[in-house]
Amino acid sequence: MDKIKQNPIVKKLGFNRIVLVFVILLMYTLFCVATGGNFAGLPRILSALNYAYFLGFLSLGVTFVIATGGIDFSIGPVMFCAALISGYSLTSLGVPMGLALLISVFVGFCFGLFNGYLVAYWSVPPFIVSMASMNIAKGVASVFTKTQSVSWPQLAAGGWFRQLVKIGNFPVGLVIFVLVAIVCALLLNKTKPGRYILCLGSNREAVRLSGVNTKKWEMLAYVICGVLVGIAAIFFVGAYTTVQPGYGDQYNNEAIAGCVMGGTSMAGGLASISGTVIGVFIIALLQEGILALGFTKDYQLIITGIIVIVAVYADVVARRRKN
Amino acid sequence: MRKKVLATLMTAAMAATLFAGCGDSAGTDTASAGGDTATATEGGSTEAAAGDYKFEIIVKSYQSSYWQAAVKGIEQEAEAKGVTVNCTGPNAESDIADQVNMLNNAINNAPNGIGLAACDQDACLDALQAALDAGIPVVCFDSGIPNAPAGSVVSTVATDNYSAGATAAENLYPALKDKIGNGQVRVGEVNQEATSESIINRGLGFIDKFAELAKADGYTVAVIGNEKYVNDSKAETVAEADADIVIEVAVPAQTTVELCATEASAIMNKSDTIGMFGSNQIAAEGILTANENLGVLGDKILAAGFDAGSVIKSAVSSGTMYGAVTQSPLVMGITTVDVLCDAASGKSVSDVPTDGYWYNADNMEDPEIAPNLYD
Amino acid sequence: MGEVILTMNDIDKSFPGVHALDHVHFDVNRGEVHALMGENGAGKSTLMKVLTGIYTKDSGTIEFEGKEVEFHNAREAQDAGVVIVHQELNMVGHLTVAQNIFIGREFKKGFRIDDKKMNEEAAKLFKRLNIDIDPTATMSDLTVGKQQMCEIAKAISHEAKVIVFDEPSAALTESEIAELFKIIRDLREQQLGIVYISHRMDEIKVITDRVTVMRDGGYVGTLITKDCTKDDIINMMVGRVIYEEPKTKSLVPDDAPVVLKVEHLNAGKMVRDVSFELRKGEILGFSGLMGAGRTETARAIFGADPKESGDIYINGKKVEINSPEDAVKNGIGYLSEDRKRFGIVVQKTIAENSTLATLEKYMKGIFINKKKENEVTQKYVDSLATKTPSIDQLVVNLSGGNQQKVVIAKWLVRDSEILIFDEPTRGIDVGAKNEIYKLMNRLAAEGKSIIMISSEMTEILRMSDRIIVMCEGKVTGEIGIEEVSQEKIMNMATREIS
Amino acid sequence: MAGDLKKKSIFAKLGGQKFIVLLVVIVLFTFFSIASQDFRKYTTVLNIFDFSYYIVLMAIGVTFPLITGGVDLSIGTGLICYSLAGGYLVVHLGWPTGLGLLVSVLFGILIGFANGVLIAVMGLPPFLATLCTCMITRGLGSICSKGFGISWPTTGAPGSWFRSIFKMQIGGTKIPIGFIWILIIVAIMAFVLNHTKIGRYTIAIGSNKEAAVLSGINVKFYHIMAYVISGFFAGLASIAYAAVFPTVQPGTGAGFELEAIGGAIIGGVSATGGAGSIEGTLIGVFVICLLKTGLPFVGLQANWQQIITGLVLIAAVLVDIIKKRREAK
Repeated sequence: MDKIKQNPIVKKLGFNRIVLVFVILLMYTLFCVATGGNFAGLPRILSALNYAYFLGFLSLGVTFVIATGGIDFSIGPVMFCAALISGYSLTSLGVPMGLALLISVFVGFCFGLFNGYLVAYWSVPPFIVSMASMNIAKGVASVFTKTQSVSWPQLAAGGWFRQLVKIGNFPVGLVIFVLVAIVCALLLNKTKPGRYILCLGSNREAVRLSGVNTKKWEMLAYVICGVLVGIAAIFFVGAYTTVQPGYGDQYNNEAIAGCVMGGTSMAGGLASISGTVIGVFIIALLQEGILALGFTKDYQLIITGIIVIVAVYADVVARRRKN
Repeated sequence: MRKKVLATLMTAAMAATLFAGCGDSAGTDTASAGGDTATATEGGSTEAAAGDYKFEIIVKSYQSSYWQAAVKGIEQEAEAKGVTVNCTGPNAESDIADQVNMLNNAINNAPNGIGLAACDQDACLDALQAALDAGIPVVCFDSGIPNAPAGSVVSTVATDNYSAGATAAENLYPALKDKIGNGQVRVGEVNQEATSESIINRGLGFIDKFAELAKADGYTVAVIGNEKYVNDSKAETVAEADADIVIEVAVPAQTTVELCATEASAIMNKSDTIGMFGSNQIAAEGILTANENLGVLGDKILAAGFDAGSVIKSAVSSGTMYGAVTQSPLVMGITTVDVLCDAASGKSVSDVPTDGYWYNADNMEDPEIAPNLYD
Repeated sequence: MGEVILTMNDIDKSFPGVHALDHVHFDVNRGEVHALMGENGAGKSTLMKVLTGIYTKDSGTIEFEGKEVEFHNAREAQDAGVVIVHQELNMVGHLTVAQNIFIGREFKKGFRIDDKKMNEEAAKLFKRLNIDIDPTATMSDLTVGKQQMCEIAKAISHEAKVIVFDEPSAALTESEIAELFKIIRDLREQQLGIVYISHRMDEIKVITDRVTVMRDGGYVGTLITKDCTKDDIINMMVGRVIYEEPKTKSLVPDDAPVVLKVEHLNAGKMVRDVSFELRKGEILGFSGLMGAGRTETARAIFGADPKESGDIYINGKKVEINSPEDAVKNGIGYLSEDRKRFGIVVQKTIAENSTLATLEKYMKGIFINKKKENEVTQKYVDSLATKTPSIDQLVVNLSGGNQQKVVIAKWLVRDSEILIFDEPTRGIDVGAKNEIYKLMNRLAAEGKSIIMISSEMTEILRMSDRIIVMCEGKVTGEIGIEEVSQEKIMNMATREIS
Repeated sequence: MAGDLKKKSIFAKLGGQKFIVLLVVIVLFTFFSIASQDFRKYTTVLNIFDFSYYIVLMAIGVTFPLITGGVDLSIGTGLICYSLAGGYLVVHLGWPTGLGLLVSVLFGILIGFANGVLIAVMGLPPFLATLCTCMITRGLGSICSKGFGISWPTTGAPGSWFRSIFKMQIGGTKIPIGFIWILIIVAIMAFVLNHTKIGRYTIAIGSNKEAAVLSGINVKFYHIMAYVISGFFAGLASIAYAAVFPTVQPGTGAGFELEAIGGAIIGGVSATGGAGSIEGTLIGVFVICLLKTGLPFVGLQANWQQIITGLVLIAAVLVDIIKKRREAK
C-alpha cells in the first residue's frame, strides 16, 4: 500500500482522489448491474449532471468556508433566495435576462458579505450566523416574491440562460462547472487569498500575528462562497425551472457532504477542490442510482448521512495519528 | 493515511452492500414486485397485453391522507387490471427538484405510461418533452399542466379546482348570510402556499364566488392579505374601510400544519370574523388546530374545509366544521390507471374531470359521498 | 526520612520524532521533598505525566507502596493517592472555587450535589492552609496566583500519599511562596512523599531533601540537597552543552540610537503604565513571574491585543499600531511563547510559513511565484541551519527547535528590525537552545534589536544587555547586565504592589 | 480580597442576560397587546402556550449540548421522526397509545445516544455529526411511516388521552396545564444542571474539557449524557407536537431546531459553551414564540417573522460578544 502511495504519479494525483474516482466507477457499475443495464446511457448521466451542477457550485463555495475552519449552512436557502429574487425581477418586474443573472450572483454576494462580516469582524460563531441568515434568506425571498414560487422561462420563451446548462444534449454546464472548479483550484492553491484562507483555517492566530489582515481574508472566503451560491442558483433554475420560497435547507447537507467526502477537513486548513468535485459527482450519482433502483429519496438521505460520518471519522482518525 | 484510505474503501463497500441488500427487498412503495423488467426499450409496446403493462406513477407527496387514498385507488385498479405500477413521490410537496428527478428517472425506466401529479406546472416541462420524444404517454392527475408540450400529456384526470373552491363558497355563503350586513365582517382563507396551481385555483374560486354572491346581495367586498391572491382575484373589490365583507387571505411561510395554525388563529381571534375556508387538508387542519383553544367554530365562526381525512371528517360530523369539499382521490386513482391502460394500448383518450363534492354532517353517510371520505 | 513509597524504574517513552524519556529512574520516600530538575524539555513533566497515567509508558515499571501499578488515567492515580499539581492551570473557569476543588468527587445528598458542604469543606481547607480565598467566588475572577493556590489546595484535599508539584511557584509572589513552603513542610511532617519540580535553584536549596537531575529525557543522577552546591546541580543539568559565554557587560555601543520607545502603555489589568526604550543592536531581557504581564505587554505593542492608551515611537517617530498588520509594516516581528498556537501554521510547509508575512513580495501577477518563494526559503533554511529533508516538509514534522527557526525565518524574510522573542527556547531541546542563542547574538550584532521575554533566569542572565523586570502589570525595575544578580531580579519581580 | 468578589452588580444579581430577556418578553407582550385588541385574549395566551411546548422541550434538551460547546441539529427532524414512528405503531398497527409514546421517547434517546457516541467517542465535530443524524432521521421518519402523514387519535377518539396531558377542559374553560408541566420540568432540569453531577460536568466539559479530564471525570460518559438528554427531550417534544397538532407530516421538522437553539442562545446560553441556564432558555424561547404568534396580529405576513427571528438571534449573540469584549478590557 505504501509503495503505491510513494509512486510519483499517484502522489501527484493524490491517492485519495484516485480511490474516490474508483468509488465512482464502482458505483456506476453496480447501478448498471443492479438495474439490468438500464442505468447505462446518456439520459441518466444528463439527469445526474443536472443535480451535480447546482450542488457542485454550492459545494465549491462551502469548500472555501470550511477551509477557514468555519461552516455555512445557509447556502441552500440563500441559493433559493437568489433564484427567487432574480427570477421575480425577471418575470414580474421585467428585468432583462442578463441583468437577472447578475442579480442572482449579487444576492449571493450580499449574503456572503453579511455572513463573512459577522463571522470575521464580530466573531459570531459561524453556525449561529448560518442559522440567522438561513431565516433571513427565506424571509427576504418570500417578502420579495409575495410568497409565490417563481418559474424561470423555458428556452423557447426567451430563456436563453438554459443554454448555460445544455445545448441539445451537449452538457455545457459540465464545461462551465469544470472551468469554474479550475479557477477555484487556482484561487485556493496559487494565489494570495487562497494561501491566506488555508493558513488561517489551520491557525488563525499565527497568521494574524504574522501581520496578515485575517478578518479581511476570512470574510473573503464567505464572499466567494456567496458568489458561487449565486451561480448555483442559476444552474438550479436552469435544470429545475421553479423555486419556492421557504425552502432550500435540504441542499445544505448534501453540499457539505460532497465537500467533506472529497477530503476537505472540517477542522479547516486542508481543502481540495478536485476532491469536492469528485465528492459532488458521487452524491449526484448516488441520488440518480437510488431512484433508478426504485427507492425513495429517504434512503439517499440516510446513505449520504452515513457516508459523511465515515468520511469525517476517517479524517479525525488521520489527524489523531498525525498528532 | 492508510486508515483514511481504508475508510474510503469501507464507505464504498458499505454503499455497495446497502444497494445489494436493497436489491432483494421490494421497495416500500412498489405495489407489486418489480422483478420483471419491461422489455420495451423505446416507448410503450402497443401490442403488449394489459398484463404486461408497467406504469410509473409519481404523486406530489405522501404527506396527507388525500394521497394515501389516491395511491390506494391506483394500486387497487392495477391489481384488478393485472398491470404493474410503481408509485413514488417526493418527501414533501415543496421538493420540486426531487420530483423532476423522479420524473426523469421514470422516463428512463421506459414504462408504458406515466401518471403524474405535478408539484409545479413549469418545472416538469423539459421532462415532458423527453417523455414525448421517448413516446411515453403521460397522464396528469390531480393537477394539470397547462403549458405541456403538445401531445405529451394525453389526458388530465383532475377536479376543476376553481369550481371546487367555488362550491365551498356557494355552500358557506348562505349559512353566513344572516351575519352579514350589521357592520363589517371578516371571512378568512388559509392557503398552505401560493405556488401550486390546484391550491391557487381553489383559493381564487372561493374568493371570486363568495364576492359574486355577496355582490348579488348588494354587499361590497375587499380582499386583503397575501398579494398573490389579492392580485389574481377577479372579484370586484372596494377599499378595506368601505367594505361590508373583508376576505383575508393568509399563507404561511412553510407548508406545515403548525404555521397554518398560527396564521389561522390570528384571523380567527379577530372579533369580526364570521367564516373561514381552508383550501386543502393541511390548511383545514390548521384551522381546526387553532380552534382547539379558541373554541369559536360552529357557533361564532363557520368554517369550510377541503379534502377529508380522519381529523376533518370527525370535525364535520361533530359540527365543529360546517362542511368541506372532498374530491374523490380513490376514483381519481382508479381512473388514472384506466386511462393509462387505454393510452398504452393505443386507444385515444381525453381529459377526465373528476368531481368535487360538498359534504357536511347531514350527507356524510350518503352513498354518493361516503366512498370519497377517506381517512 | 521514611521508607520508599514510589519507585519508577527504567521508564521509556517515545513520541513521533522525540525520545522523550530514555530509561529514567526516579523514587520518592515518605516524608521527603524530592526535587526533579532539568532544563526545559529535559523530560520532567513527561515523566510525571507517565506516572499519573496521562501518558502511557512504552516500557519500565512503576511501584507504589510496594506493589507494581499502572494508572490508566488521572482518576485512577488520584484514587490510589498520587496527585499532581499541573504547571498549566487546569481550572473550570465557569465554576466556583469550591466546585473546582471538589470536581469529580462532589459531596452528595441523594442526587443533589451538596454545594453548602463543599463550600464549608473548602473554607476549612483554606483555613488549614492559611489561604484567603472565598470558596464561592467564580474561578475565572481570581488572579493567576490565587488560581494556582486553589490548584494546590485541590491536590492537598485528596487523600494523597504522593503529591507532585510541577513548577508551583512560577506564578506566586514572595509571600505566597512562603505560604506554599509552609504547606509543603506540613505535608512532609505528615509523612507524604512530595515531588517538587522547579527551575529556581534557591527554592531547591530551601525546601528539598534530595535532587534528581534529568537531561535530554535521560536520568543524570540524584544528590542529597544539603550535601551539594548549586554549581553541582547546574553542572549536571547543563552537562555537555557549552553555552554561549555569558555576557558580563552590554555589547551595545553607547551611541546606539533608540529604535523603539514605549510610553505609558496601558492594556487591561496586565499592562499598567509600561514605559521603556529599546536601542539598536540591543537584547533587552524581560523578566518576572508567570502572569506578570510581560507577554501581554509584548502583544499590546505588537497590536495583537487592543490597548487603551500609550504611545509607541519607532526611530523617534510616533506610530499608530492597532493590529499586527500595522506592527509588521513598522518592522516589528513577534515570536510567540506558544509556538504551536501563535507561531507556525503546523499543517503547512516550511516555504508557506516562511513567506507568510511577506507574501506580496513573492507574487507574479495574481499568482504566487513558487520559484522565488522556494529560493528565499532555501536561503534561510541554509543560513539558520534548519534541519529538514526539504522545504516542502510540513512544519508539524519538525522538532521544536527547527520550528522556532522557521518562525525566525519568517521575520527575517520580512526584514524586521525589531524582534520580540517571547520565551524563545520553551520546549526546545538543549542542543538546539544554544543554536537559538547564537542566532540571537548574531542578529543583535547585525543591528537588529531584540526584546527577549524569558522565565528562565539563566537565559536572562546570559543573553541580555539590559533587563526590565515586571510585576503585576507594572515595570518594577531596570538593571544593566553589569550589576545584575538573580536575587535582585527576584526582589523586583515579587515586589508587592499596594 | 475575598470580600471584593462578593460585590456583584445589581444587574448580575437579577440574573444578567436572563433579566434583560425577561424584560424583552414583557415589552413584546405589552406591545402586541396594545397594537392589537385581538391579541389581548385568553385564547391567544392559550395558543402561545400550545405552540411553545414542543419548542420549549427541545430547547431545554439542546441546552445541554450547547453548554458542552456543541450543538444538536438533529432534534427538529428527529422530533417528526419519533412522532411518526410512534404514531405509525398506534394508528396503523393498533398499539396502545401509551406504548406508542414510549417508543417515541425511546427512539429519541437512541438517536441522542448515537449522537453522543459519534461526538464524544469518535470525535466528530458536533454540528457535522448531528447534521448527519438530521438527514438520517429525516429519511427514517419517512420510511417508518411509509411516507404517509400520521394522524394520532383526535380529541375524543379512543386513545386520545395523551392530548389532555397538555390541555385540560374544566367546565367551559381550557386550562393550559402543559405550562405547569413545563415549569416543573424547568425546575427539575435547572436542578439537574446546577446541583447534580450530570449538570456540573456538562458545564465543566464546555468550560475546560482538559481540566475535566485531568480531574478524573469520565468525560466521555457525561459528554454522551448531554446528547442523550437532548434526544430524550426531543422525544418528549415529539409527544407535545403530536398532542397539539392533528397530523404529523414526514419531510418536515427542519427548522424546528433553529427555533429551539435560537431560544436557548437568546436566553443566555453561551454560543461557545460553558455557561447557560434552563430558566434563561425558557424565557428565550418565549421571545421567539411571542414573535411567531404576535407578528401576524400586527399585520405582518409570516415571512417577516423569519427575518425578525434571524435578526433577533444575531442581536442576542452580538450583545453577548460586546459584553465580553468590554469585560476583557
